[in-house]
Amino acid sequence: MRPSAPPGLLSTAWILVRKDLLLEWRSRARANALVFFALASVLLFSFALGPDTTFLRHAAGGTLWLAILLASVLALGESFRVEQENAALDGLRLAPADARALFLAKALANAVLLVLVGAVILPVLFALASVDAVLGLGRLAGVLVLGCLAIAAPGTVYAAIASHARSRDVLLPLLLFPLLIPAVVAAAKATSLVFEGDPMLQSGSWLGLLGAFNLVYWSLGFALFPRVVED
Amino acid sequence: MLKKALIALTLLAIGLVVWAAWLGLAWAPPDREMGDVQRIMYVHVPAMEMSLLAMTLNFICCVAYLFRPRWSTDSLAEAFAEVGLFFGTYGLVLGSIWGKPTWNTYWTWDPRLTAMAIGLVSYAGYLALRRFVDDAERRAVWSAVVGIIIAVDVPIIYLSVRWWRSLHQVQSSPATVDPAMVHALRWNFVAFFVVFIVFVMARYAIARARREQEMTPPPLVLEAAR
Amino acid sequence: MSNALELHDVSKRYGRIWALARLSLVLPEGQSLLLTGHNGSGKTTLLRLLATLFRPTTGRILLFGQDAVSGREALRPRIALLGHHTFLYDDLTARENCVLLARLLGRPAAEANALLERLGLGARADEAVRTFSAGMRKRLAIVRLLLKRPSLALLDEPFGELDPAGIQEMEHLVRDLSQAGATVVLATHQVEHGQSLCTERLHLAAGRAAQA
Amino acid sequence: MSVHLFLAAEVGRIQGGWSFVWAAYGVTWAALSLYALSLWLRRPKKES
Repeated sequence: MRPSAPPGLLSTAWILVRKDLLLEWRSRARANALVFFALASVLLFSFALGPDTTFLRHAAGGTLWLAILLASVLALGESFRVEQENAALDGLRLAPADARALFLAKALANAVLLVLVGAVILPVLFALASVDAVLGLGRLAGVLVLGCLAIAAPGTVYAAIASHARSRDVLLPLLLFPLLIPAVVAAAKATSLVFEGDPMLQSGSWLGLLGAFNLVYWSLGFALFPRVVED
Repeated sequence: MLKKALIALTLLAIGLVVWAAWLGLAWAPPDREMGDVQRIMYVHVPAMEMSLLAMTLNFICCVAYLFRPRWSTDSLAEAFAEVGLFFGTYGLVLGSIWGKPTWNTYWTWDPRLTAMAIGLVSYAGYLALRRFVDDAERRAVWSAVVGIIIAVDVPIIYLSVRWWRSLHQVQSSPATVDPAMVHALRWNFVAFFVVFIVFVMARYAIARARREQEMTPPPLVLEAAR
Repeated sequence: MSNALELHDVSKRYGRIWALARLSLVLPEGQSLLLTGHNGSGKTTLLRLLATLFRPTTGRILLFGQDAVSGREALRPRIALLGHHTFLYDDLTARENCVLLARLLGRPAAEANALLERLGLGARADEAVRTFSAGMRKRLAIVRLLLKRPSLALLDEPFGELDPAGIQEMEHLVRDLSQAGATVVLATHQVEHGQSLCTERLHLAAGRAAQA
Repeated sequence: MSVHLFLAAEVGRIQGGWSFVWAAYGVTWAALSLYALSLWLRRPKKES
């Protein structure tokens, strides 16, 4: 009576990623709002940090990643609010879908959204801070993707926890920001080097730190996320 | 019985702290370069070490809870987190007080101090999470998860801050330490360790009492059992 | 022929409240249990425990001979819960919700489409669930339940939000499930509908077994 | 021990050291007693 063969971990994750991306597409009004929020943050930082373009050029890396960080808090919170409607997350657990696949799918979908936000901000930043990708767009794209992945992994675990706690809008950033400092420092430094050239070849160490951060928190999230959703 | 042990330890702690303070303030010699200002070390260093010790023990309790859930482990994790936050916070204040005369500024982005400061904000988040989750069992599991995530992050923060800082000033290390100073420092370490134990025991009792009060089964159920 | 479900001295506590207190129960496979009791008597908690949504505070639950906590990964494909929550994504269409579940179960999408037609949702299958009425959402939840072909069907107040025609269909559905050999646990405070459908009965009061 | 004192030259000694030292020890003792007080106030009332 049971001819079906349920999909394995990775194919389940792939099914769920497509579901999450479809959900983001369907609610793209929210994604658009997120992008404009990030743009507003970039403008805010540029005005706050003063009109001196040489300083702005130096601070461009930091500006980009602060904007993405602020946007990530909204994106992560939103990604689990959707799951709480009609207890959809419980529905997935009972489908059954392996909680680790749930983590991979949700973290990847959030990372994709953040990369899109970053991609939209960058041209504006090029104009505002009069910077250019000296080390090439490829390196810049690499830093953007690695940085967004580094935010999405622990962010997804924290968003799942915060979504069930009281005053979640305070709790998520309070937990996430201190944790992400190494990732944001590394991403901002690597981005600045792309903008201003890397005479002393430091970007290798920053990208290494960013990669190590990703490795640690994707594996830690993969191992701990089931404990968060499975009661 | 526990109450008597706590009182005895408290008295011991007070005696040791006073004795160690005397060692640090009067008995130990002043530092050749920094002079008497260096005496702040005798309270700053133990505070930092107690904070690091507390964070490590919190991490161990969090991991232990995930393998074998027990209320004692959960309450112990909570106690270590708060005591660690306490020692780290005033330890940082001492660090910046010490920084003023030696580096002429209250804050120098010294990798150890900065990593500790970020770690403390993380543990403040950990304690906030424990207050914002009502269900005791969920709170225990989730704070264990968060405790592990934070503890893994502290060394990474230290590394990234040191690289980030190395782009500016060279890191300053304290002058060679006189054996008498080491003696005074060791006694201060012992004194603050006893204080640490007293605080953890007291805070653990508070956490256990809250758990008991939160979870005592109504008598209705117990009658049915007989 | 192991029992479909066995409860050994099961209790579930939320903070200070015992939602379920020392409940023991055995239900052979293929039987159907009518679960009655006022609101807050523990009906929903019991169903969610049987659905392996969370673990009991004390005691053990055996489903088809397996422990409900340690064996939940293996048990979940065989269990379906029709609860207060519909498990649906409002932003997705009815078809997308059902096809998603079909894929997670390794079933062909056609099966989901066929069930949508059968439950009279074919016409609006490509509209977002957000636009659906409560009754239609219940039908969609029934499609999800049938898609799993459950061995254990847990129905929490299935007659709620349904018009008389819908209630008849629901009774028809429960009979179909029983005939297909599934074990059914039906929780309701509308006893008159459930009576004729179920072979056994359990009345709950304040989380404990009691006389009706 | 005494040889060390002989070598201690005034050069390089930071002036006004003691004000910072007392500040630091003051902060330490204040913090310890305040936290001890808060633990006492939050202690479990009835000894179970």
